Amino acid sequence: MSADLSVYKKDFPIFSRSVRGGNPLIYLDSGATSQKPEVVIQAEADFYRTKNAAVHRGAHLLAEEASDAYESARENVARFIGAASSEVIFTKSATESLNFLATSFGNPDSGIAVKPGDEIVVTEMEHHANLSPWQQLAKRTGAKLTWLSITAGGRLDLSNIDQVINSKTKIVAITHQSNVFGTVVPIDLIVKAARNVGALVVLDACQSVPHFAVNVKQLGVDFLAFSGHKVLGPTGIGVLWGKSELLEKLEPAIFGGSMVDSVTMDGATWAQTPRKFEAGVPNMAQAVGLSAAVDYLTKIGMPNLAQHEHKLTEELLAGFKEMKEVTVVGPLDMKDRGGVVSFTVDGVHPHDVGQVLDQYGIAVRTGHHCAWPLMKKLNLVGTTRASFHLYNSSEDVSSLLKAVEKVTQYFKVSK
Amino acid sequence: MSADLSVYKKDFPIFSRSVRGGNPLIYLDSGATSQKPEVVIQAEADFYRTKNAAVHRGAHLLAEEASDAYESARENVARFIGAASSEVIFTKSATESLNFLATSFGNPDSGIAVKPGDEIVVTEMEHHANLSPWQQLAKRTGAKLTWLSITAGGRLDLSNIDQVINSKTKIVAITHQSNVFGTVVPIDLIVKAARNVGALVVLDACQSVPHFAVNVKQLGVDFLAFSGHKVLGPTGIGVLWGKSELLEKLEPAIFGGSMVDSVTMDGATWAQTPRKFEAGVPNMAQAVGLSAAVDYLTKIGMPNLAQHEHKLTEELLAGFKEMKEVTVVGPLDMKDRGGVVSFTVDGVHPHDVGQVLDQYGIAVRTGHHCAWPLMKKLNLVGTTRASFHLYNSSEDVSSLLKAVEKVTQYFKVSK
Amino acid sequence: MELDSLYQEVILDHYRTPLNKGLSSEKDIQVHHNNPSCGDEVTLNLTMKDGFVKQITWDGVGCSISMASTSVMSDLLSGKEYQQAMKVLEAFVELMQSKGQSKGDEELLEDGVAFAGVSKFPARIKCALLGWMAFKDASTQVMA
Amino acid sequence: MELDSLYQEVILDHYRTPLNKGLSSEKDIQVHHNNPSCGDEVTLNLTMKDGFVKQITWDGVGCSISMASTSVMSDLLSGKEYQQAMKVLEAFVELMQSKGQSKGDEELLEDGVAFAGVSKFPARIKCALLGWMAFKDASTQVMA
Ligand SMILES: Cc1ncc(COP(=O)(O)O)c(C=O)c1O
Ligand SMILES: Cc1ncc(COP(=O)(O)O)c(C=O)c1O
Repeated sequence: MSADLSVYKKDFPIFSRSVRGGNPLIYLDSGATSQKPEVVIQAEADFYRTKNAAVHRGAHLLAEEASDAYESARENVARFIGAASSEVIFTKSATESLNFLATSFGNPDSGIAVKPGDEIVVTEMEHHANLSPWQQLAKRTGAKLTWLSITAGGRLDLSNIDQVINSKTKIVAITHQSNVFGTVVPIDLIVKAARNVGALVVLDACQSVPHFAVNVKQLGVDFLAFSGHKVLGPTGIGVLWGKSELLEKLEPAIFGGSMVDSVTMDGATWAQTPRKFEAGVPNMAQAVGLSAAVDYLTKIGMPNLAQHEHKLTEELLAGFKEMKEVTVVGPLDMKDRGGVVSFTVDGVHPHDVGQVLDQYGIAVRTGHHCAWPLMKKLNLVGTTRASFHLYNSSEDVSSLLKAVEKVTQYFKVSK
Repeated sequence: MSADLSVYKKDFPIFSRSVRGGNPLIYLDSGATSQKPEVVIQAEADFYRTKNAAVHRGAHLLAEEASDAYESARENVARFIGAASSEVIFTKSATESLNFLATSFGNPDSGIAVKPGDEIVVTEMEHHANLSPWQQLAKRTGAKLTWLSITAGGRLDLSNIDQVINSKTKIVAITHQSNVFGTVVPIDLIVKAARNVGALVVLDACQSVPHFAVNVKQLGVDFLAFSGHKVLGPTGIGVLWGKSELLEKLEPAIFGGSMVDSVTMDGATWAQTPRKFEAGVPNMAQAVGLSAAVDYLTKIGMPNLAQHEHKLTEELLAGFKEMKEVTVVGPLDMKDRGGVVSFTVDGVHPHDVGQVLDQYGIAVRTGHHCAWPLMKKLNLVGTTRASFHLYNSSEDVSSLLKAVEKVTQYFKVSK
Repeated sequence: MELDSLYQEVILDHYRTPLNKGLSSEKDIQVHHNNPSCGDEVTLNLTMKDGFVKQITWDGVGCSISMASTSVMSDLLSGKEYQQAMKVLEAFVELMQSKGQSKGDEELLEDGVAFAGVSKFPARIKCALLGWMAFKDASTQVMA
Repeated sequence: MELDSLYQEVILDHYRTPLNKGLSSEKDIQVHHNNPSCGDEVTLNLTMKDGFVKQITWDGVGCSISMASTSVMSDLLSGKEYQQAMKVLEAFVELMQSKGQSKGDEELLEDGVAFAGVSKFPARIKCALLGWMAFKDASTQVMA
């Protein structure tokens, strides 16, 4: 039996509004962004109301309190992913986290820099945020971008892993859970293959950290990125985690105040990690909001959340199995799979599917999900994607199944 | 007579708290970050409570409303600085805005790229955020960084402007108002010199946009950057404005979702400006908060605000003139000067000055103000800086003057 | 239901049985437009003659709105004088921007007025305009 | 006043009349430490002999807390056996982290206990530690 999490829905003020057609909101788009509990909204507001000041700079009490709030947020977020707080860098988003890495690896002054002839490995199911930065890095440095393929069942094809991850491989950048398929990638095998050849592993944890317990030490990866807004936290904040001995070797990606050790007109030296990666007055209120979000999730318990989403996913897959017009894109079983379900409806374009669902108050994502290469590989113009979080329930699943039935009726689909 | 703005102080919830020694808060550190009116805090919170969704992506009503809120914020902020909304890019901070430019100019694929032998001109009074990125760009590209000096009076030395801004000059990156001296720079002369040699002008407007009316068209500059958190807005948001024909020529600085036109495993093409510079799910709530901040300022009237700060600055300078232990660093008269006053107290280190002021509830900034090269030039270890905004009053000035008097007594300074 | 104002029967008909779909072998110009946020794509072949639109053929993948609208456009503008085609196009764009306040000029837009309901769904306006913008691009290039 | 707990008379005395200020010509090692957030700087010359701290001299610019603390440190650690000096250093660091809860071990820290009040002002702790960290760095290098 999974824990009953329905009591938590009331913590999210957005569910008190109604949407199209006067319907209550059924939010199945948490893969894009999650909703926020009131405690997170209040944490941000309280920062502004009671201790707003520029951190690390002022001699006054507010600046002290702001610095303390910001650094406590860092410690708290670090604890949430099993990291040391000096290894946690606050960025604006996972996109920025991944770009920071690609930029730093591209700087010849970095202690670990990508060189011509090096290989950077991604997969065919990466989000653009974990593909484009590496494409650009390869282009800038003369390195080669290669990738692991996917199987027809929406899993990673590991049959040629030892060819793809080879002695030329410098970096393996890979998603933890696919934002299209929901597939959870066997990171242990990836780490093993990378270690064998001395390559570094960068994990895009955007779709994992919000949904199940993630511990950087246990995973054994070298870097990890995720976004605050998908983990019940504010927009405008992301995390980049890296092993400190590696972060120390990287040049910063952006430059400005609060990240220097000394500056002259001719040059500068950098402060220590994590400070050297946080140029400028940081996103303080958002860090404090993110900290409140991970507190909230910790209270609920990540294993409970994972179980809850597992159950809903199972129900949805079972329901879709009964509908001959619906094809699920991605794993059909529950092994190594999270609460993201992509599907197509015969003869109806995803955009039209989404529109009909919207009419019933159901919010889903439609399109290529920022994974165009994957869509092309699958020969699809896009999919409709339902994704879960804590505030969803079995009723949401039934409502979705019923509404998809209406879609097929509305567009007079018959198979 | 300047308008009485004291009625607005109650809009800022932070002033209902007390600080060290049970004193009311006298906040004179707006140069570092400004306080936030409740309308701004509520705008961010309301976004989360009523329309939070990933912009530009979903087919559902929430996504529509979120996109509308985000794009309306862009239009509103554009209007505030006299720009077209397609020319306004939301970043995380002014620091990021300036780094974006330096990165894009450093990309050889950009239509306007910096090349070996080109010169980049800054000034001796830049904030690190408008110095380090250009130092790095020069280093990466083989360009040369040169600079305009400052005079003993804390003004820009324009005597050799035609030598410094010469036919090799590609970019002139300059502050609009010094965050140390309060000096307002004669941008018209800079623009003229740059135009004569075909150079581009990048304006660091961090200390101007929050304090007086700034119109990009009237200034005639090519790019402009400022931070949300200094303009009564949220943390975690900044603005980069650029002329659209120039922005179109620049390669983006970071890569990911929502900024592409198409993507394959081998490469990608970009969406149009401003989208191509906004990779990832953006800082939506912060954009909405910033929009509320500029609405609030517009209601008050930027000329009223400027006049108000002018009066307070005048009072403070007059008060300091009477104190023989105090030396004002920067212009002593009110010509082309804003509400930032740096000063030193004979025999007392700025950090100690700040500590005593803090005891009286007065928050100031002490140290090098992220302008180390300037401090070295001035042979100072740092200064104490008082800076004003809307919520300050003549009483705050008197309190400061009285407390500085106490400083000299406490440390038994005599001249 | 509100949905019916979006998916008029005319639209669904054009979607199921599109006109002028399939690219002609001859053409003055070919353009390719897409909508990066949803992935809809249209390739359009245009032939102009003596200032008249002689032939529009197209191919594409996309939602019902984008495909039906391209079908309607190709039918409506074929045979029209360039200036007149532009006038129709402007009327269609205006209709799309009307936020549900306009019914559209049936004389000018014919089947195009079926898209009036789209203007109430901001996310779909770009779908409805995809083929029209491709035509605008192509014809402007030919006439330049 | 709360301020007096920070600026003890002992501290102001050391600030006005610092001990061992002025760099010696002879040294085993010289280190330079700074505090980027406030700009305080210390250069420290260290001579060790037979496992004892023979001489500490220094120069620097900074606030009263950082200068006085460096003065106290240089006086206190000179002549001490390395392990004993480290013990004193640890006791001082502990005092700084005590958030106003400790008065410090006067036998070990002597004038150093005057800095107990600093521990209530988080922004100043780094100032008080600047010289001590410079010594730690220098002595660790010499003993390595
Ligand atoms: C003149 C000037 N430029 C740039 C900045 C950097 O702004 P931010 O730290 O918000 O990115 C500041 C403020 O710290 C500033 O005062
Ligand atoms: C797998 C994955 N990676 C990266 C991202 C990028 O995250 P953000 O847009 O918050 O930077 C997302 C979400 O959009 C994602 O799902």
